[in-house]
Parts: sequence; structure tokens; C-alpha cells
Amino acid sequence: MDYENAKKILEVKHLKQYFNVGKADEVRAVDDISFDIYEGETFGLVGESGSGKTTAGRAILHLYEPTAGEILFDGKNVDNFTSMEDKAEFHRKMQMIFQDPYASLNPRMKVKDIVAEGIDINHLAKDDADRTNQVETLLETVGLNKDHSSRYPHEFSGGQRQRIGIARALAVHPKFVIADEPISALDVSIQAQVVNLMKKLQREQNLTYLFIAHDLSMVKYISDRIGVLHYGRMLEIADADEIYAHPLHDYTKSLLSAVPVPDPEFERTRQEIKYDASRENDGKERHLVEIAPHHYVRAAPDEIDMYKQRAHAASLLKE
Amino acid sequence: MADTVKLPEDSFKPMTPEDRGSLDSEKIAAPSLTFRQDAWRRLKNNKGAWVSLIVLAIIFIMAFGSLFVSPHNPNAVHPSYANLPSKIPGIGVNGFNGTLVQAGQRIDAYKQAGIGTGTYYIMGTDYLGRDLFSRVLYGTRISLIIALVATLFDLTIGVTYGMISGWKGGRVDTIMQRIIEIILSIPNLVIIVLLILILKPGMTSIIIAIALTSWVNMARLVRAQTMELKEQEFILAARTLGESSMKISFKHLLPNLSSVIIINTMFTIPNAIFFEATLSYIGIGISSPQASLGTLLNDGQKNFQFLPYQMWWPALVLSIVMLAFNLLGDGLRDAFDPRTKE
Amino acid sequence: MAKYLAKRIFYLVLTLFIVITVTFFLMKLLPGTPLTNQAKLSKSQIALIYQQYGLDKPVWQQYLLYLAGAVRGDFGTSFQFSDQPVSYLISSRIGPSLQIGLQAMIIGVLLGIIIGAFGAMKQNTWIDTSATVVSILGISIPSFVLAVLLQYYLGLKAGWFPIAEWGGFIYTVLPTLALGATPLAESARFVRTEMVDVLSSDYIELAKAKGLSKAGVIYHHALRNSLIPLITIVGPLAVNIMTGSMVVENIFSIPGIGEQFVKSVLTNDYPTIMGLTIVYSFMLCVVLLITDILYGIVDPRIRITGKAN
Amino acid sequence: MDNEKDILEVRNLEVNFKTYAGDVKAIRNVSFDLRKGETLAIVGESGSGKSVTTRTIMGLNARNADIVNGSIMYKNEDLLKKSDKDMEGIRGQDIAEIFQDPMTSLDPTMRIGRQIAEPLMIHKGMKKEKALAQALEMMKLVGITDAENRINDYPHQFSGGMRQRIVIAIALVNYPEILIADEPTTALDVTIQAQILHLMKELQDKISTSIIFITHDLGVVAGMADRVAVMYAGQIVEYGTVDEIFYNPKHPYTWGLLSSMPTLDTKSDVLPSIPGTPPDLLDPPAGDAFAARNEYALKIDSQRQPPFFKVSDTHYAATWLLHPDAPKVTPPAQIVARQKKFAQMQQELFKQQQQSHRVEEEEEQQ
Repeated sequence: MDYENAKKILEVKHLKQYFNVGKADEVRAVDDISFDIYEGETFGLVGESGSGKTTAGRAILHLYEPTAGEILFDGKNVDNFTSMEDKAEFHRKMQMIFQDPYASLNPRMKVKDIVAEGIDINHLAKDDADRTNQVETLLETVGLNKDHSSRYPHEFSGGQRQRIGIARALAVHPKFVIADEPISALDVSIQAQVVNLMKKLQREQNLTYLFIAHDLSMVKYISDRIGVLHYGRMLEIADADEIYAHPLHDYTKSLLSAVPVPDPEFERTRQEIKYDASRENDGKERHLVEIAPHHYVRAAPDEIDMYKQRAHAASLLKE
Repeated sequence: MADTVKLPEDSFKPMTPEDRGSLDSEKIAAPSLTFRQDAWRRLKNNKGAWVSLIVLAIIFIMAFGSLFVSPHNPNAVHPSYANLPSKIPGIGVNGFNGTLVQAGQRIDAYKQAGIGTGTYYIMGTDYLGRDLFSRVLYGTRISLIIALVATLFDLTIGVTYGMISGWKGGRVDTIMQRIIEIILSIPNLVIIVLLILILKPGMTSIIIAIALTSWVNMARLVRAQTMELKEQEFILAARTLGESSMKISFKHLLPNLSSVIIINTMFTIPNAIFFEATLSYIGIGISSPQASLGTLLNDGQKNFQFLPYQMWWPALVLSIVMLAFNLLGDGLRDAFDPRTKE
Repeated sequence: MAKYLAKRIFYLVLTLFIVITVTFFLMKLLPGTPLTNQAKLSKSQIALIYQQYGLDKPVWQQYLLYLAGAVRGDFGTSFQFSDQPVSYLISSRIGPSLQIGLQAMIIGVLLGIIIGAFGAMKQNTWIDTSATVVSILGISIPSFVLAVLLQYYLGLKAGWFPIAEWGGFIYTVLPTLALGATPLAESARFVRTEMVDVLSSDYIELAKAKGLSKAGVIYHHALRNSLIPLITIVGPLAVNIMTGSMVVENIFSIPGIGEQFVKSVLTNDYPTIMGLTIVYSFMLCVVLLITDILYGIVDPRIRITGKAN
Repeated sequence: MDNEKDILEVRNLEVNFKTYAGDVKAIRNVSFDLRKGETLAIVGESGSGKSVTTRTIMGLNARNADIVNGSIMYKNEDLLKKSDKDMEGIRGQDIAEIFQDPMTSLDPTMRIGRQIAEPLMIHKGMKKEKALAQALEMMKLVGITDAENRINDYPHQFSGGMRQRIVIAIALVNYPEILIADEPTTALDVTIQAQILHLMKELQDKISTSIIFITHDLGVVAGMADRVAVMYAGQIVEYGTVDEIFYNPKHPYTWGLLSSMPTLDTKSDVLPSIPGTPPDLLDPPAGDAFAARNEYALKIDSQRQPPFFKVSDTHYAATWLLHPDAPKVTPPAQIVARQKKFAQMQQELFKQQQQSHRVEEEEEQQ
């Protein structure tokens, strides 16, 4: 990844998203996370259920009012958007692909109206014919045909629905797309279709992705850089290849060691690494520290040396 | 096995694009059914609901048709024709042939009253000689109007209240729910009685009173459903596209709430009819010469011991209307429930 | 739990306060006084009576006095029966109402559970159909129609039960049946739906996979899980019974508060109407509170966190 | 293929589901065996019929299911011919099942100790105290910490992983001969999944039960299974030992499945993917159900269903590509690499065998 010439499209700074603040059941879904996303890259966000990855995605899209922290999109603070134009532009440039292909399409609307929703809101079509034309082009882009436009969502399979969802997001020509577990509800043979489609679109339309998932092999495959989320905290950020080859944080190691691989030989010799999560709550102040170039680990001041040694051992650091 | 069968010669040529044409894997095999068509299909399979729908249609047509065509004037008093039993042309069964038992003997009441053989009172007459059938039609009409108007209020107030409460959430929701809880803590009938006392008995007061109390249930159901829908990803998708709350409510929420609303309406209508009947029965609802099913029941009950048909007829009609709405509501609930899909 | 209870009791008091306030001012809006039904009286007599009822004071003072009285269970004096305090009217009549109400509730709900459970177990058979017919009829036939029919056929014609009298248990049978029909139908319907739902759940599948017999699955797993939610409809059922009792008590001439309420409404006896409104609301609030607490006790998922809903 | 070691033999099973639009042919002529002590994985996508197969074995199919044909032989008796009463005796005693979602498969209102003890009380006629004592042992065995204090807890007080351990305890408490695991880890996170799979293997050694493992995750299969059956559109399309399926797959669908999953090393820019969607079983295609999505499809695929062709004694695949007259095709790159590895493994195995042969001969000579 060429960090020197890359432009930051999204900067998340100390984002906190708490629910039921001050009540007995307060939930710190996202607890002070910071990361940047560069234009044109795919940033993978992995974590187990309850790690706050979906909440983080929604908070970035401003579907929630953040408890604290800043989100800069294209250098502008998202919180400061007050005028209707600013907000509309933000919603055009940042789009989302959802997890559940069944719940993400309104069952009472025809496919063409679902896809055209963004076009209608932003008045992107000159007239009805233009609208129809745009919708049909979009459907073809995602591998469906125009006959599908007058049907209802329940007539489609999961993979087809997911592609309709992608067409809806693309309708407003976004620059940045948050994909919230877009393939986890799909069958294996369909997952590859959707991932290939997303990659193709990225190349053709120069999209930037925030790819949220719990399937580590797929995240590794599609992402340039990866952030590991655990209990609402970012534990490690690095290049995709590097984090998989040389994870520095114990949690990342444990997570990687648990991924099942479709290779019986490998599976027979696999060693799981156990991780004791209670260590994270020992009361020490921890922050993301750049241990090796562009490789960040959440560490307490007295742990930095330990991580640096690990980085040395993996020859990520030169003398 | 397969080797023994002679296979066509070109069997093992790779499939050509033409061959593939017939094997479209993106094709949708099942017939295209919209949500509404699908629900309609399931409703038609439900005999009870289907019959109820027809019965209700007939009752509606008769009740409102009697505005134009009515066998007799419902308010025309004929003291000499008082308390005649049912007489239906062509039916000779006791109870429907104009005879009644008086002092141990079955006599023809019509002959006794000096009425020609061509005159029939299908449901008999009341103590003032008014045609009961016309009065039942008239009463049904009043009951239905009250129920429908009250339901209209219920739809507007209840649906709006529920949607706002569910959509806004947080403190707004808490306050709105507290209000509902307080209303629920007073029995409905007590509230209605209080309101009618203030507004003076009559049709308008009953409609207002029922409308003001019956929306609570609708509001609660709509709220619960809205809260569920609010978290659905298609609503989130609309929000990420920058759709306004107002537009989301009309484009996404309402269509998806419609089944809940329709089903609940099928239960509020009989409820309103029941409340009206109860009030009129107690004596603070509709007052004569106007008639509703409740007042007819009240009149009929006074003579039930001697002239049971005077209560049987309105009771039968009331029960059938209630039954039909309940069955239709049940049928609709099943029809709209995707889980009953088979 | 204690905190939750305190909160609920606070809301109960608040609700009653609002009910008292609203009814008081509603009644003040009404035309008519205790004297509306009386023959012409001289001015001094009217003044005397006004003074006696405290009607000569400013409205806000009357309100505070009423509020203070209500807290002590004193709802003023009846217009209709002068000299009779409303509280006495109510307390002397609440017994029969409670007896019939409770009997109807218990019999109705118990029978409803049995009918509903059988319907769900024998889903889509004639048993299910007849259970549905019973519950739909119970909901569709108004209780006063049923009451009149019962009175005529079982009381008058068959002579099995006394009609329109009040004495021992035998006198409560017909009103109990008339009143119990709705709770029976409602709970049968509710239990059936819940049970059908429960029977299609994963843990029932697991219970079957354990090798439990059909009866075992129902008895050990399905029944409890479908009966717990029944508690939530006890409140609405209680309302139903209160409403029903107003007409049923009238038909059977039972000296209860329902009959009193109707009588007071017909004679514009405002203090009694107000007193009864408050009593009805109080009873309903208490029922709702008890069911909420009960729900917390019976359902382990709620028990631990100590909060309902 | 009748084998003494076979504990369950499923033959020519056909199951339809009646719907308003017609019969959905959910299982179309499925046969397989389960051997004693082995883990047989049935792999397939949603709707391929894998869950219906296990439900049919358990006798727990939905009301609208219609078993058209077939037999399921267990201990020389056909389970499909057994009465409800007899099946009750078999379920939870001889054949037990673990379900997919641990969050919903436990009774929310019953203490977990009682839930684990229930199969003992039903099948062994144990008294409650004794059954609970044994349930406690089982809880310890499946790794529930602080079991003594938690035996009276309710399901909602446990995490998803712990609940699945409880479900496993319920299934294994009677030491069943056959355990059916229907996607037991799909709802769990990877780290928890790894723990549960580990636990299952450990318990299989201790209890020596045969497992039918239903899943769509080939990664899980690679670690769990001894033999694998791949299902597509209500039929088994390929079966063999785990090494044969993963290193020497013959069916294009298996090829597609294996190569469309990226491994941690996959670098290519485009993932090989299977185009389109599975066929609608309301009206299954006449020929090979996979033909429409198969880039290697032959003319005959659209006309005739392929029979099983033998690859080895243990490995069969239903594809016309194995017919002697069929053209030779080159599978996707990833599959070629896998096949290379398989050839190597075979060679090594051959060498080893020869070596041991030689050793034996030498020993004999001495």
C-alpha cells in the first residue's frame, strides 16, 4: 500500500457510541476507536459478534448520534453538516450495503422503485424514461436483467437480492461504500459472486470500501488493510497480508488460529491459540501505538517494548 | 448401468451457448404473486373468512340498501298490528308462519289482527306495531355507521400516535406510553359513560366517545410494529439515502404496517358495535325513535318471556355481525402471516 | 425488584391522582345538581343543601376537599340516596361484584386453557375446529344476550337456577356463566395461538429429539411456555369482566357495584359515578400491578433482571 | 456396499413437500451409509436437502413432508416403517441430534440441569436425583465451568457457546450410537466454533459415537470429517473420504465450491465463482441439476441425469465427465494444485507401504 501518495477519504477520531448512557444497562458498543481509510482502498473491519463492528459502520454513516468523537469525510466534519445540500451530498457520496438480503429490501416495493429510491430523492433522473433507463443499466451492472425490475423482492434468491441492494447503493454514484457483512447470509457459491462483483465495481468506479465481516478468509481476500475490533475497541490495524502473516496482538493471533481452512492436512495439524480477554480489563490505559510502520497495536506504555520485540522477530522492524 | 444404454453420439460434446439458453439459472420459476395477491389467495382458502366476507357484504348491502328500499317504514306506528310474530312467505314452520301460542292455544295472530293474507312481517312487529325487520335493518345501519366512523377516528388517531411513538422512541415514546398506560387504567366503558354524560346521549357522542377510547389498542400495535420495522435494514437503507422521516413513514412504514392495521380494524369494528349495543342497552346510548341493535335488544328483552322473537332477531343479527368480523379478522391475520405459508 | 416495585406503585398513585382530577373536573362541567331530580325548593333550602354538599365553595377548594376525602376513602354523599355516603354504597355492594367477577374469571380462564391447549395439540382436527368455534362464539355473543338467554332457558324454562335474586352460591351460577364466557373465549384463543407458536419452536424440536412422547413434550415444555404469557391478558380480561358486570348485574338484579353504576348514570348521581370510577380504576391498577409482578416471578428470563416488559 | 461396519444405511430416499404450487422435490434419491465411529459430513448449500435428510432419519419431518420412497436401515430395521412410539424410544437414546441455533434450542423456562437429565429419566427410567447427578457429570464433561453452581440456572444466563455445550450434553447424555449435528457451529463466532468442534472430537473419542455432520462450511468439514458427501439440489453428487473430496474432487460442483472459497493465501484478482442460483426444486431440471451453472457441461447433461461413476473403492461422483467417452477437461487452477498434492500424497503413501512391505520381507527372511 502506497501511503505517501494516498489521500485520506475518511478519518475516524476517538469515536464512541454508547447506548442507554447512565443507565444500569449501559452498552459501550464502540469505545474510543480511531482509524483512517484511504481513497480507493478496501479497509476490512473484523470482529466477533458484539464487537461493535456493525455499530461502528452505522455511526460513521451517521445513522446514530455519536456519543463522542469526530468523523471527517473528505476532510469535512460530518457533524457540522447542517444545510440540506451538505447532508444530501454526504448521503450521496457515502452508501451502505446491508447484511440481511431479506430485511434490506422493502417487501412492498417493486425492484425498480427500490433501486430508484436514491435517484428519486436526489432528482438524478431527467424524466421517467431516464429513470427506467438508469435502473435497467444498474441492474445489468450487477448481473440481473431488466425483466427483473417489475418483480417484488420475495421472488428473488438471497444472492440476487444482495445484488439488488448493491444496485440501490450505486444509483447515487457514491465514492465510499460501507459493506456491513454483505456476504455472511449467503451460500458459499454465491459469496464469491458478490465479492467478485464488489471488486469489479471498485475497479470500474474507483470506490472505497469499508468491509465489515467476521469471515476472516474473505476479509483477508478483499481488503488492503484490516482493523481488528474486540469489545468495541480497536486492537490492531495493519496491511492485510502483514496482519495475517505476522499478527502482533494475542487476540488477533487467537482469532486467526481459529479460522477453519478447507484443507484436511492443515486441519489435522492445526494448533489453536487461546486468548484470555480478561487481560484487557486490568485497568491499564491502552492506546493504539504504531509498533512497526503503519502497523498499530493497542498497547499500554509498558507493553510497547514487548510488541516491538515481536515485530523485530517477525522482521517487520529494521534496526 | 449407464454404459449399457446407447447414448446419442454427440452426447459428450461440450454444451453450446444455444443449449444453455434453455437453462437460465437466474430464471424465477414460481408464478409472480404480489404480496397482496398472495394474501388474497390464502384468504380465499380460509372458508370461515371467505363466508364471513360474503355475509358481511350482504349485511352491508341490505342495511344501507334499506335507505332506498325498505319493506316498511321502520318508524311507522300501527298500534293495531302490535306484537305480531314472524311470518315468512312459504314457510309453514311454527315460529315463522305468523302463529303464536296464546292461553295454551296456537292461533294465527295475523288473522286476529285483521290483516290480509298478503301481508308479511318477516321478523314480526314490536309493541308499537312497527316492522321489526325494517327496524333491524335500520338499527344495523346505525350500528355499522357508528362502528365505521369510530374506526375511522381510530385509524387516524391510533395509527399516527403509534407511529410517532415508535418512530421517535426515547423520551417522546416514554411519555406517550405513560399516557396510554393511564388511559388503560380506567375501564373503557367508564370513560365512555363519562364522556356521554358530558356530551349528552346520542349518536355523535357515542361516536366521539368510542373513537376517543378505542385508538389505544391500535396505537400500541402500530408502535410495536414500527419499532420492529425501524430497525429493519430497508428503513436504514432509506435513511442512508437521505430520505426524510415523513417520506419514510409513507413510503416504507405505512405499506408494511397495513396488514397490522387492517387486521386490527377487523377487531375494532365489532368492538365498537358491542360498545354501542351495551350503552344503548343500558339506556344511555341511542334513544327512540332512533333504533340501533342495542335499543332493539333492550326493547326485546322486556318481553322476552312472552315474545322471544323480538329479542332473538336483533340478537342474531348482532351476533352474526360480530362473528363475521372476528372470523374475517382471524382469516386476515393468517393470510398476512408469512409463517402460515405452505 | 424493590426499586421496580416502588416505581410501579408511584405510577399507580399518579394514575389514580389523574383519574380523580379528570373525573372531578368533568363532573363540574356537567349541568345538573343533586336538586335536578327534586321538586321545587325555596332559595334558602337550596342554599342549605349547597352548603351541605360543600357546593358553595370555590371549585378549587371543592377539589382539594374532594382529594383529601378520596385519600381517606371518602367520596362524598350520594345525590340519589341522600344521607348515604358514597363509600358506604360502594363497600356494601362490592362483595357480590367481586365474588361473581372472580368466579367468572377463574372458571373462564381455566376452561379456556383446557380448550385452547387441546385445540393447539390437535391442530387442524375436529377438536381444534370446535375449540375455535367455542372461542369465536364466546367473543361474538355479547354477554347481555347470553345472560338473557341463560336466564330464560336455564332459569325460567328449565327451572334449574333461580333468576333475578341474590342469596347463596346457587344464585351466582348463571351470572358467573354469562360473565365467564368472554374470558373463556379470549383465553382459549390466546392459549391456542401461543401454544401453536411454542410447538413450532426449536426447543420443542429438541424435546422431541430427546425422545419425549407427544404428551411429554406438551406437559413438560409446551404448556408452561405457552401459559406464562397468559398473565399479560389478565388485565384486559378484568376490564372485560367489569364492563360485563354492569349489564349482567342488572339483568340478574345482583346488588353489586355494576348495577349501582348504571343506576347512578341514569339518575345523574355524580358523586357515586365519580366514586365508582375511582374504585374501578383502582381495582384495575392493582390487577395490572399484580400481574406484572407475577409475570416477573413466573418467567425466569425476567426474574433475574427484575424488570418487566 | 453392505458392510458389517455400517450402522446406518439410507437407500433411495425420496422426500417431497406439498405446497400450494405443487410438490417440492426436496430429496431426490439419496443413498449413503454411516460407519461405526466415523464422522460423515454432508455438505451442501441451503435448500440442497441436507437438513431434510437428517429430519427424515429422526422421524421429525414437517407435517407437509411426504416420504415417497426409500429405506433407512438401523440395526436391521427400517426406521421409516417404525411407529411413532418406537421412534420415541430411539430418539435421544440411539440417535441424538444437535441443532443449529443454541439461543433458541433450549427451553427458556426449565433449569438446564433438568433439561440435561430429561433423556435419562425418559429412556433409563432414572429417578430425578440420580439423573441430575449424572447430568452434572455430563456438564463437567462438556466443559461447563462451575457446573455445581450452574446446574440450577436457566438458559438465558449462559452465553451462546455455553448453551451449545449444554445442547451437546443433552444429546450425549445417553451415549447414543449416532449423533446428528445439524450446522452446530454456524451461529457461533470462529473462536467459539473452534472450541465446540474441538469438544465434539474429544467426546467422539470418549463416547465412540458415529456422527452425521451437516454443514455448508468446507473449512469445518476438512477438520471434522472422515468421509464427505456433497449434496446439490436434493441429490448427493459426490462422496468419498475427506482427502479424496478435498484433494481429488471430480464433480464440477465440488470444484466450484472449493475454489470459490478464498483461503488465507488466495491472491488472484477474481475468485472462481459458480454463476447463477440453484434450481427450483418445484420443477427440477430433467438432466444434471447443476448443468445450468456448470461451465464444463456436456450436451448430455441437459438430457440425462449422470449415474455415479466409481473413482476409487471409496470415492464416487455423479458427473458425465467421468464417462470414458467424455472429453478430458482441465479443472480450475486451485483444483489442479489440490490434485497435484493428492498425487504426491498417494506416492508417499505408496512408498511408505513398500517400505513397510520391505521391512516385513526382511523380517521374514531373518
